[in-house]
Amino acid sequence: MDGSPSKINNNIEEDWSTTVRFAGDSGDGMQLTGGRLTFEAAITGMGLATFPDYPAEIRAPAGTTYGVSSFQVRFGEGLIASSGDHADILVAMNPAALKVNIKEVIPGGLIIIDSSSFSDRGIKKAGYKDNPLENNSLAGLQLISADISHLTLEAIKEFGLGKKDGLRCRNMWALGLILWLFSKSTKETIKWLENKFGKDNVLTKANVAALNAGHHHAEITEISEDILRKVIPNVKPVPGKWRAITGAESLAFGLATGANKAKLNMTLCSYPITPASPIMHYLANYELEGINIYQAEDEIAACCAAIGVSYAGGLGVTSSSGPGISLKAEAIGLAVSIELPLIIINSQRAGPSTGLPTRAEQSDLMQAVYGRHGEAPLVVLAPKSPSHCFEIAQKAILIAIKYMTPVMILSDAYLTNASEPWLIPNLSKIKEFPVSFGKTQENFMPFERDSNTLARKWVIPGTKGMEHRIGGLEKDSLTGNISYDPENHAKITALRYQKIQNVKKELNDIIITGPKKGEILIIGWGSTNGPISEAQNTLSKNGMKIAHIQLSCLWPLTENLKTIASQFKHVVVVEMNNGQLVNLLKVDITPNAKSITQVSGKPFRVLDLIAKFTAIKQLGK
Amino acid sequence: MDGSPSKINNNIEEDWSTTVRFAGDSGDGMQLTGGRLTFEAAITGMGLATFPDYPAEIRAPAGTTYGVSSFQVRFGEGLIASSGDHADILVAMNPAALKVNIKEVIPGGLIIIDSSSFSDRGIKKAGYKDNPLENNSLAGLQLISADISHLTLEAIKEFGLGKKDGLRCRNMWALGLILWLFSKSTKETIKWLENKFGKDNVLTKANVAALNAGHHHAEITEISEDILRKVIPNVKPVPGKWRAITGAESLAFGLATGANKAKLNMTLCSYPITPASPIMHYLANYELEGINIYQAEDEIAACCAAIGVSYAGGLGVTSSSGPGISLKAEAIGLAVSIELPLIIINSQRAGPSTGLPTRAEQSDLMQAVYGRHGEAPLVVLAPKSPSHCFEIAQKAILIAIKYMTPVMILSDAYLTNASEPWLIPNLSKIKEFPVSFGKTQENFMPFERDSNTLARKWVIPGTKGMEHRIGGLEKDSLTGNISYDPENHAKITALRYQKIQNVKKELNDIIITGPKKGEILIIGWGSTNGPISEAQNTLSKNGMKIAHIQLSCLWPLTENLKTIASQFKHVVVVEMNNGQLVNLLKVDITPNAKSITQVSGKPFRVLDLIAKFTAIKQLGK
Amino acid sequence: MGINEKPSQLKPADYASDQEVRWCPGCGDYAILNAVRKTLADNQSDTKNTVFVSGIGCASRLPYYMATYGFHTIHGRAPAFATGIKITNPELDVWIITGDGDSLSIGGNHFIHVLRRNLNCQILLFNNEIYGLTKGQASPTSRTGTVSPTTLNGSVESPVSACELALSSGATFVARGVDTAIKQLVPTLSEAQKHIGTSLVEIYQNCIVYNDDVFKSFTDKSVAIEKQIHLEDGKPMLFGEDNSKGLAINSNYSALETVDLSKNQEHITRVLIHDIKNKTIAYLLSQMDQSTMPVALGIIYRIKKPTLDSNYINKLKTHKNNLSKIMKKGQTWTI
Amino acid sequence: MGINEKPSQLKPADYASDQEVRWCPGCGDYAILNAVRKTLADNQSDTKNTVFVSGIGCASRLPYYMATYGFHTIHGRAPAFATGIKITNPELDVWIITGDGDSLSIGGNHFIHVLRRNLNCQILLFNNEIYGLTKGQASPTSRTGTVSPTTLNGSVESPVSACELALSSGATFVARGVDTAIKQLVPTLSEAQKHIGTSLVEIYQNCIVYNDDVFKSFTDKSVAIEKQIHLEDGKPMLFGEDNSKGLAINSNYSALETVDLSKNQEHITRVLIHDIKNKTIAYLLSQMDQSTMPVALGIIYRIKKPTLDSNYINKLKTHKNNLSKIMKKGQTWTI
Ligand SMILES: Cc1ncc(C[n+]2csc(CCOP(=O)(O)OP(=O)(O)O)c2C)c(N)n1
Ligand SMILES: Cc1ncc(C[n+]2csc(CCOP(=O)(O)OP(=O)(O)O)c2C)c(N)n1
Ligand code: SF4
Ligand code: SF4
Ligand SMILES: [Mg+2]
Ligand SMILES: [Mg+2]
Repeated sequence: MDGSPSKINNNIEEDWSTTVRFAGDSGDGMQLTGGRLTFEAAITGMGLATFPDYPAEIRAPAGTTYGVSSFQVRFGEGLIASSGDHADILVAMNPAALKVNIKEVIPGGLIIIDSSSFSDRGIKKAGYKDNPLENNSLAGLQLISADISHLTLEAIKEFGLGKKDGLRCRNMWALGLILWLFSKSTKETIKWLENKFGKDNVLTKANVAALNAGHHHAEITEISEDILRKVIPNVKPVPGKWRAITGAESLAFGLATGANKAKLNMTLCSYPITPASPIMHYLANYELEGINIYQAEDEIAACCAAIGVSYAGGLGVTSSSGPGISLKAEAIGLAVSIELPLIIINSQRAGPSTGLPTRAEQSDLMQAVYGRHGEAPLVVLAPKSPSHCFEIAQKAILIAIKYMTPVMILSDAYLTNASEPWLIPNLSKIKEFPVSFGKTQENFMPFERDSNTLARKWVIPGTKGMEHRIGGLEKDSLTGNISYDPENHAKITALRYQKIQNVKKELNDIIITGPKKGEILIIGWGSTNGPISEAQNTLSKNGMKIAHIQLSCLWPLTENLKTIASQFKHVVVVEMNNGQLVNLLKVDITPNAKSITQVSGKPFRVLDLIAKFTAIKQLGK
Repeated sequence: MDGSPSKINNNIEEDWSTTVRFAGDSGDGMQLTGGRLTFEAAITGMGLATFPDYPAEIRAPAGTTYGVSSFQVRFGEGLIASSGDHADILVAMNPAALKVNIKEVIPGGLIIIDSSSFSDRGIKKAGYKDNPLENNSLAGLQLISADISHLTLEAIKEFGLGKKDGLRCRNMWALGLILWLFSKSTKETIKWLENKFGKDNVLTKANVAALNAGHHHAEITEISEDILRKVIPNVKPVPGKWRAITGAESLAFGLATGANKAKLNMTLCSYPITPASPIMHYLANYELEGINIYQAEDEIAACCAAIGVSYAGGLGVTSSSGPGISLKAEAIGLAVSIELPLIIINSQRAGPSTGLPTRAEQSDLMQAVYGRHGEAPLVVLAPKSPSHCFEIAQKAILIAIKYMTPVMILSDAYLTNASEPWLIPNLSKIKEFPVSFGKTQENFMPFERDSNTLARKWVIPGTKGMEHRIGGLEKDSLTGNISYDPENHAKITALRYQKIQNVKKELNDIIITGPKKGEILIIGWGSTNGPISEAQNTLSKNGMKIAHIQLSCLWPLTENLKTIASQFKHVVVVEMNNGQLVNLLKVDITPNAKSITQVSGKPFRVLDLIAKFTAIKQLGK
Repeated sequence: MGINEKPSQLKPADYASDQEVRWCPGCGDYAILNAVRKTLADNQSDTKNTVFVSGIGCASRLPYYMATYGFHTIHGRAPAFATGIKITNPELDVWIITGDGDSLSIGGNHFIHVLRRNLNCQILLFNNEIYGLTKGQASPTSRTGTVSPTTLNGSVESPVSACELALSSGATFVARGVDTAIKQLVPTLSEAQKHIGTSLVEIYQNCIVYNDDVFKSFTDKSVAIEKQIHLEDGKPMLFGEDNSKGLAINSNYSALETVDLSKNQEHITRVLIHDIKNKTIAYLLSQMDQSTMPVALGIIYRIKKPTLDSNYINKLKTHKNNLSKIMKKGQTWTI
Repeated sequence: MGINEKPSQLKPADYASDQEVRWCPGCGDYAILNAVRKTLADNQSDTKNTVFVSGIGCASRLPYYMATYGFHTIHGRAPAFATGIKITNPELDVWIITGDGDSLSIGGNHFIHVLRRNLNCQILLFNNEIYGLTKGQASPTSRTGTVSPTTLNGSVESPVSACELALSSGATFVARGVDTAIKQLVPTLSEAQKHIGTSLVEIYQNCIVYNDDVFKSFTDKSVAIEKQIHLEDGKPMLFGEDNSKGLAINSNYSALETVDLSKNQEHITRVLIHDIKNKTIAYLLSQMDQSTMPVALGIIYRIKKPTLDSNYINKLKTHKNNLSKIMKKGQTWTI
């Protein structure tokens, strides 16, 4: 990680953007506060990206570094695809929050702290030897130190909340101050509070009072010019009704939409696991007719139940993360063998084994493609942003039913929780693709195939006269009866392979950003889209001939990638693992591809990517 | 499969060899009969290879094609590495056996049948429309048709066995005839029968009588010159004590030997599955002190128990086949993460899902290398013949304990059951490599590493003062305490990767047969060694500059392979899957490698390989 | 059956598929297959709405032999597949076919949970106390001392009782049959089919190859009458020649014991009346020691409880759901 | 503990590792951790021969907090790891730490089988009737009606009883404790540690975040005496203020019922004497309905049976085995 951020920063002309990070104890409401600021930026039509970061413990003791919860939001004009390498502003509600996050603040950045939390005890609990406010460790940074606790309690004393409840309003005080910094009024947030608690509720009143107090406090505080200029401008994107959406919500909506468009009942069969559970929680919460969830006893049962759902004529979906996906391997192999639709969602987390459950990584790609015994090909898709999850879920369903195949969607912990503005789609404008189940016919052959797709027919129990048997033993390539014939095995293995290759026909969507020919082609996949896009954007503006493809179908790989790649001097594959997609691409597509990887459980920093792309251009490595 | 066998056959000068196939009902004792002929060939010191083929059903009804059991043995001078593409002689005990196996017989070959089984009922049961002996379907073949049933019952009538038991001696009658064809006496088999049942047992007497009757019958039968010339010559290989060994036995012996040499107790923790179970059965049967088996409730528990064994200071081994290996994925990932020795044996079978349990395939290679979530590297080894299993098992143990890592051994259904002559090793000559467990020390760090291997220390419960905790959450790269630190995660991921790369130091054994430079380098792995070696041998003799490497370590891949490969015009990877090793090798080693694959659950035929290699040489494809 | 035929009255043979049955000659599975076909015929089950779901093992081959829908899945997981099927189409009549290894070794967890959830289906557990398909290793129901390729000196583990485990898992229907008493098995299967909830029927099945005669001590014709008790709800628990013996609870309630009525008619007062809803007695019936007591056959326990699938019926109605509205819930803004 | 120190008498604190304990403030796990440390101190367990093996979940973090050997494995599989450990070194004192989800949902199969095999170890099952670590979904022990992120309208499934399931799996030691009654829990754990075989101790544990007060109906100080019965082998089953109530079996043996001795002293004859070997009564004790009956705490059931690991002791002796001889068995030939 060479090249200090500020240096590079100065060389590059950028659109305006700013990054704010809220940090405090899990109980301090930082996620909520961050969400509010996100909304304020969103309604002005700005681009934005967020990065919520939760502690791994359910509820760590207050004031400890491992209990710190943070929420970063970056917004601005132009393309805002990543949540920002560094924070311009850090709100730290206690010493632990400062300690954990201080290294994320850019030189010259602003830090806002609650001075009352910097007691000896608080400082020690955070693992500081001495008071960081006094030992020069914040040199080069701007500091707003206010006794937020005291000021909040003062502001709300008339409402008679106890101290504990009263201090819960500190986050609104901080938000008030931040809103003022961005020249925003408190109006929208007051509306939201009234909506949330009820207009006359004492909680509403106290929170509003704290919010306004923070806002007023900012007016009387001396703040550097540099920060004051960060007025949120009004940029107008596509008109329509917008909302914020996380990847998990977007997948849930996408699945429900896809099932509706296919006219299928759908059941998500799952077993709780971080960070996959929210998809199940959202679907449970929506309570849509024809869209169900089933919490199984384990991941194996969940996958088998999902296959059962599809067997009976519903859309079976199963969702998990690393450990659970590993457990599903055998059942997924059966789904490949019996050729039924199945959607498998992997919200990838970091590390082998239990690893880092709350952190993102892209190290399950090879497993998705190859992680089953036997030749058992399936389709692997990857969404590149929270809103893209919505499209990918639908595409997965379309492919699964058209090709009678399992489709794996590779999401990750970052996509699951990150949110972005989303133009709420008009569902009636989305094309339907209703399934036609096999009907009663003479001479039915369960494994006869459509000559175009090579998919077999989906004939469900209840269909008269079509009674038949399927299973995981090798089967005759037409009748589906058990067959030990060597040639039949070779034939049906080839058919299963070719069927998945045929899915390439659905993949007319390799989108290349930038020139069609040039110095560097970056290939990424999944949640790295943000930082890659920004790095590419910046470097193009500086004159580099750099293009970018964020692959959304990782298996089968489209062949025209080879032609595209041949137009560039360097092909660079960027991913959050030890180099998995690059190894897939080196086979027959781009044998000389270079690889940029990071396996820290954290998203790439744009500046690191810029430095690395520049090095590749200059030094060829 | 172009090029008719006989045509190619005529062009090629070969060492003498012959292939005999016995086929009958499961109850006809064909495996035993084949085993006897194998032994007779073995004691003359010939090269040989066998191919037992069982029906998938436990006990199919008599006379059906799916109940046919067969045993093929090939023996001869010089290199006999494959069990033969085609049979020179087929013994078919009933019409079903004829029907299933007739296509395996070479033009001009000899067929021996029991005429009494060709009743209308028997013919119909086999699915023949009319009598194959009468409809010219055996044209171009030699036929010995004898009423074996009747002749056998006649020969043994004095011993008063019932008809059912009496007919059980038919196989000995057939064996007697075959022995005569090869100019062998019945002496050794009589000795063996006496040993088996006891000298005075009526079964011994009846079987001996049948054997001799078959032998005498042959004398009075007219047999073509062509077959009579197949006298078994006496070739003398390495002197010493020999026995026949199957891959499963060899693995069991190798494991036990390795554990002894490491001075470890060993427990094989497993769950029954075809074709892996024999390894467990053999180890159970040996009843060796310090070598145990544990039959778990499922494969997951088996793998976890094996890890528990290693945790407690034993050598944990787990063994399974496709479906079971898929289930173990999560637990294997934990073993990678906590860095304990573990041996995993995969006796590969054909197909995805349940597939073809009794057939061989090599389609679990990618799963072995990549089939877990996260970056979870381990070592993958593959034995190339039954006797090689013995070496590989020991090597796996050495690597597992030296590098504190799981090692996966990829065997297959063919290796498991096939047998070959084996010079019984002098165990005292094999070097010991005793484990040294970590001892009580100050400042113990559970994840401190040996600077050479990068292995951590193996410190087992019971060691005073060294109490420590391990687990699957990401851990500090020294203390092993839970660590959520991104840089630590990156660091320990790299260490785990590098540790496995270091295993290359153990792999000084890339054996290349043939020229170091030339037209074609064939790379194979596992049980394809036989047919590849023979094809290469034949083509070299015909002047082709063709070399062969049978890789026994599939992960990590040794880099000097690149240098070796660069000396050949074509690199051809041969494997029984859709092209897995070839894809691993195309990454940075041999990007232009060609691929020859077969996914029929059957071993390659030498003649097919010869044709394909020739085509590659001539047409470049 | 062809797609146009509509036999007025289906016979057992009408439930046979065109696939050749492939078990070892003499295997107990044949008799059970016939009982299943007969049961379907007795109840005139509709082949198109019937699904046989199985795991892996000899027993699990059964679906191939039925002219209904059939799904031969993976080892131990049939209940999980059945769950997916029933919550998608609760109308289907789902039969789970499983072996002792399939359901109680690798599949133990799914066995417990399907019973706990009371999915409306039948489980036929073919218990031959051995792994048949993989050539004879000891299973969780194998008796202590069983000699097998993995227990050469006799198994040291204690067997588990399928019925007892089912009861503790919350089963609502627990019954037992045996391959040699098909006349009694058919009505038991018929009741199982009619029960709303998970019906477990453990069927003792002789594996002629790997565990022959393991049930001989109570199936042999010469002893059957003394060593089997066929339970009937509301009837006294009598067995033996002329019903001369009865079952009673012992003094500290820890086990059942046999009372001999031929010696003392008055003991009849101690004989328990079979109360199909009494779980305690069900436990005691399923724990009876085969060496000293008769084997309890027929329906051991049956209660009513809501099923899992009934919860899904209402949720499966329509695709006109209010997704659009839900997407707009919460904070939105218009540009 | 450092490698040279040898405190003559270990205190509970000597069993604490240097890792900070990281459960939610107020979590019941803290009290149980203390009870475990106290038990080890009471029995002067040797830290070097003690191994805590756990699955995944809040409870399963416990091994990190003990100054013994510890192995935090994967979700649901701790019993399988423990089995490998014990058959390799039967001398080790192995404690399995697990949650209700860990042991009864994903780990149900291993739970059954470790009990069936009677591995000599302790299982402490922290039952908070919820998935804690994954933020509050219903678990197999959650009561019907439990509202959670996956059961928004209340769970429709019936909970399983850990003790009942354990009994049917062949458990040889079944006990129960609660995080609010540590004084009784410590001796129970101590007995569990001493028992030779698998000792299951189900410990009701309050999850203050996701299932707060779910056990309040019998743990609340005001009702504890009326709603808990602390069992003692050989003693009558009495509870309540002044031991004025007792447990008796009902007339058809289907359940236990409360008799009020304060109303009629003579009812004492109906009160059961706790016979720790009586499985029927153990079943009834573990099935008691919390809403109408007291909760049974202490040792419910205990019997002796051979352990799995004892079979391995003899086999673990030496490396001088006769492999060489075995290789030469059967047919060989010399050249
Ligand atoms: C995951 C997996 N593990 C193991 C096997 C091998 N296997 C097939 S059937 C079986 C057990 C058969 O026993 P049981 O369930 O009692 O049925 P039976 O053959 O006796 O009817 C086993 C271990 C498999 N097919 N899949
Ligand atoms: C294979 C796998 N599936 C799922 C998870 C996620 N997970 C972790 S703990 C847990 C359940 C926790 O519940 P419980 O066992 O009751 O323990 P508690 O947290 O309540 O103490 C789950 C589902 C996992 N880590 N691994
Ligand atoms: S092995 Fe046993 S259970 Fe299987 S088919 Fe043969 S007799 Fe039946
Ligand atoms: S979530 Fe519940 S069980 Fe877990 S630590 Fe917090 S209070 Fe304890
Ligand atoms: Mg069985
Ligand atoms: Mg819990």
